[in-house]
Amino acid sequence: MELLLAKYNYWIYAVIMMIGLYAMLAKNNLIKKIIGMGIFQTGIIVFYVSIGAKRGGTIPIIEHGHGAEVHEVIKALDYVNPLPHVLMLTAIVVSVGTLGVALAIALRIYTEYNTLHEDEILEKIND
Amino acid sequence: MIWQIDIMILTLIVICGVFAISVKDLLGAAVVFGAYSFLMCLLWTEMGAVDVAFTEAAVGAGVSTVLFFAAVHRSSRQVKARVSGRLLYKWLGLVASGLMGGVLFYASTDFPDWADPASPASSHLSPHFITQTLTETSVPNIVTSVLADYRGFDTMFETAVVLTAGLAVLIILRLGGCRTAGPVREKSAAIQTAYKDSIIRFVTRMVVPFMQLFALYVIAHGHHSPGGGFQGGVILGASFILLAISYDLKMALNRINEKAALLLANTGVLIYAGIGFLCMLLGANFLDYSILHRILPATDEIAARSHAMLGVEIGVALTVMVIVMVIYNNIVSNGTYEKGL
Amino acid sequence: MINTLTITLMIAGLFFFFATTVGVLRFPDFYTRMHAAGKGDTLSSLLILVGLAIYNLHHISAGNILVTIKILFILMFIFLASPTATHAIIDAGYESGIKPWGKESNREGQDDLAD
Amino acid sequence: MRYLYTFLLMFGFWLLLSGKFDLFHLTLGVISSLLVSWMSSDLLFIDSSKKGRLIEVWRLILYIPWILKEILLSTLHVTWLALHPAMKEKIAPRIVNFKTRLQSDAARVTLANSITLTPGTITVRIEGDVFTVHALSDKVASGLPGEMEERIARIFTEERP
Amino acid sequence: MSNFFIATGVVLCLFMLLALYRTIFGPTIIDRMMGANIIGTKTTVLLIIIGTIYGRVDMFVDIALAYAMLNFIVTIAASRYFAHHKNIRAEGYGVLHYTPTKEADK
Repeated sequence: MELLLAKYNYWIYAVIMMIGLYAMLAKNNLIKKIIGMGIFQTGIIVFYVSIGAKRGGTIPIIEHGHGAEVHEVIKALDYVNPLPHVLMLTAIVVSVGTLGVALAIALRIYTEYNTLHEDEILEKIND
Repeated sequence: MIWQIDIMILTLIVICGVFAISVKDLLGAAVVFGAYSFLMCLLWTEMGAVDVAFTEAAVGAGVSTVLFFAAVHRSSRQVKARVSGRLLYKWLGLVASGLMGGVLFYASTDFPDWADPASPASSHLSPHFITQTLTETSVPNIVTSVLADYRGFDTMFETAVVLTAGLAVLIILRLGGCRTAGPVREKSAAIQTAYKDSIIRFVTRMVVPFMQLFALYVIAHGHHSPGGGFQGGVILGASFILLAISYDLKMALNRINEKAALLLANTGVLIYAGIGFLCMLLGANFLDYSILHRILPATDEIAARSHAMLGVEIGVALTVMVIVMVIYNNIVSNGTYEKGL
Repeated sequence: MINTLTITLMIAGLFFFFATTVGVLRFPDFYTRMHAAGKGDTLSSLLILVGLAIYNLHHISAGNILVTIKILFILMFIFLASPTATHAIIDAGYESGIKPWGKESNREGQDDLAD
Repeated sequence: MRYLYTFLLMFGFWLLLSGKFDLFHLTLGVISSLLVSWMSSDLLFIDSSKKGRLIEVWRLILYIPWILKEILLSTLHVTWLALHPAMKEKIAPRIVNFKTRLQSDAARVTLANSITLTPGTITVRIEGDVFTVHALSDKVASGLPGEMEERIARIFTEERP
Repeated sequence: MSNFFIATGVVLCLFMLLALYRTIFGPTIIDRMMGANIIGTKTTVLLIIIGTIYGRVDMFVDIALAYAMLNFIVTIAASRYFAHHKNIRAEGYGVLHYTPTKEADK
C-alpha cells in the first residue's frame, strides 16, 4: 500500500504517455493522432504537477496575505511547490496553440487529398 | 493532496485515455477526450495546483474540445475499420511505447516518493519563492508572481509562441491562393428576436456579458486568487466563440473583425515587451519592474512590481483572447470566414 | 447543528446523483435517459452546493458570506445552463430523426446505431 | 440608456465577485464594467424601451420557490421510475405538441426551461408558437402546459388573448 | 467532517465511473455527450468539495464557475454540429460533406 501510494502517480504518467505514443505511431486517422498528442502532453503535465505535490501543503496562495504589513513567518513546507505549476500552466496554453496548428494542418491535408487516413494519403502522394 | 481521490481519478483517467483513442467515431473520440480533460482538471485541483486547474478548465475542457468539433465539422467523422497494411505500424507502436514505458517504469523506482516534502524539486529554488513573494512583490498568489515576475522572460516568449501559433494557423489554412472574401462588413447580423432556436440564443445573450465580466475579474484578481492573464484571456475568447456558435460567425466577426483582432494580438505582446523595455530605459535590467516606481505615481518598489505584473497580465490576456478566437474562426470555416458551426 | 444539516443535505444529494446514474444506465433510449440526466443532476447539485454553502458559514465573516453568495451564483448559472444544455442535446437528437422509444413501436433503428 | 443599465448591472456583479473594496480594485471594476457595457450591451437589453423590468425580475424571484418545489417533485418521480424494477412497464414516452400564448422571448425561455426542469417533460424545440415536448408518461403529458404557463404569463404581464 | 467530505468525493468518483460507461459505450453519440455532461456537473460539485477539504473555498469557486461556463459552451457546440449534419451515425461522410472547390487548390 505504501509503495502504491508513493509511486502510483509515476506509474500512471508512464501509462498515459504510452497510450499517447501508441496512438501517435499506430493510429491511421490524423485526428486520432492529434488526440494521442494531447494525451502525451497531459502525461508530461501529470509528471510535473506530481513532483510539485507536498504532504500537508496547501495551495500556493498565501493566506491572509495582502500588503507588506503581514509579518507572520511563512514556512515553505506549508505550501506546495509553485514552480512546476508555472511551467505547466504556460504549457497548457501553448498546447492549445499546437492543437490549433495540428488541426489546421489536418484540415489542409483534407482539402488537398479528401481523406484523413494516412494510408490513403500515402497512396495519393505516390500516384 | 488527497490520496483517496487521487487514486480514483488517476484510474478513471487511464480508462478515458484508452477509450479516447479506440472509439471508432471521431466525434465520440472528441467527447471522450473532453471528459478526459474534465478529470484532469480535478486531478490538478486535488494536488493543489489551482492555477493549472483553472487553465485546464478553460483550455482543455472548453476550447480544445470545441476546436475538435470544429475540425470534425469541416472534415469527416468516419474512422476506417481495419486496414491490412497497418499491422507493421501497430507492432511498431506497441514495441516503441512498450520500450518507453519500460524505461519510465524502471526510472520511477529512483524518484522520490509522491508528495514527499523533502524531495529535491521542493527543496532548492521554490522555498525562496514561497517565503519571499510577499516581502518582495506583495503578491499572495505565488504562481502569479513567479509567472510574471521571477520568470517573466519565459512567459513573454510563451506569449510570443501563442501568437506564432495563431499566425501559423492563418498561413496554413490560407496557403495557395486567397480564398477569403475579405473582412466581413455586413451590418445585417445585428441581434434580432424570433429565431428558430430561440432558447439557446436567449440564454447565450444573457450569459455572454457576465462571462466577459468574469474573465476581466479573473485577469484583475490574478494576484489574490487563482487566475491571471492566460485564464482570463481564454475565457474572454471563449465568450466570443459562444456568440459565434449560437448565432453565426459573422456576428462574432462584426464585433471584432480580423484586422482589429490581429492588431490587438500584437499589441498584447508589445505591451509585455514594452514594459520590459521601459525598465531598460529607466536603467534597470529587462523586465526588472522595481525600477518603475519612478514613473508610477504613489508607489514604492514593491507596489511597482505588483502593478507592472498586472500590466503584463493584461498584455498576455489580449494576445491569448485574440489567438483563441482566430484559431477557432479559421478552423471552423476552413479559412474562409464564410459559415461557422 | 450546521454539520448535521450539511451532512443531511449532501447525503440526499448523493442519493439523487445515484438515482440519476442508475437512470442513465437503465432507461431504454436517449430521450428517456435525458430525463434522468437533466433533472437529477440539477437537484443533486443544488442540494450538495447548498450544503457546502451552509457549512461555509461556520465562521461568519464578510469573506465567507461573499463566498456563499458566489456558490449560490454558480447554482443560478447551473439552473440557467443545465436545462438549456439538455434542450440543446435533445433537439440535436430530434433533428437527426430518431423516433423515441415507445411500447407500441418496436426497437428497430435503436440498436444498429452502435458504432 | 441601456449602456447605463448594463454598466450598473455589471458593476454590481463585479462587487459580488471581487470582495475587495479598496480604491485600486474599485477603479479596475469601473474600467471592466465600462469595457463590457461597450462590448456587449446590445446583448442584454434588446428592447430598452420596455418599462417595468425590475418588477419582472422581482416576480421572477418570487417564482423560484414554486419551481424548486416542482423540481423536487420531478426528481422524486424520475428517481422512483429509475429505481423501479419494472421500469419499462411504467413509462410511456411520447411527444406532445401544444400552442403557447406567450409572446416575448424571455417568457418563452422561462417556460421552456421550467418545462425541462419539471416532472418527466423536456422541451425539444420551439417552432413559431408551437412547443414540442417529450413526456415520460401519460400522466404528465396530459397536464401540459397548465399552471406553469399561467404563472409565467403573470410574471411577464402578458394579457390574455 | 473532513473525512465525510473525502468520502463524498470518492463516492462521486464512483458515480463518474458509471457515467463513464455511457460516455464510452454510447450507443449513440448523443449518449456520449450526455455522459460527458454528467461528468461535467459532478466535476463542478467535486471542485467545491475539494475546496472545502482544503479549507479555502474562496479560491475554488472561481474555477467551478469558469468550469460550468465552458462546459455549457461545449454542449452547445456539439448540438450545433448536429444542426448542420443532421446525422448521428458515424458511417458515411455526413450529409453536408465539405467538398473542396477546384479554385481553392490553385
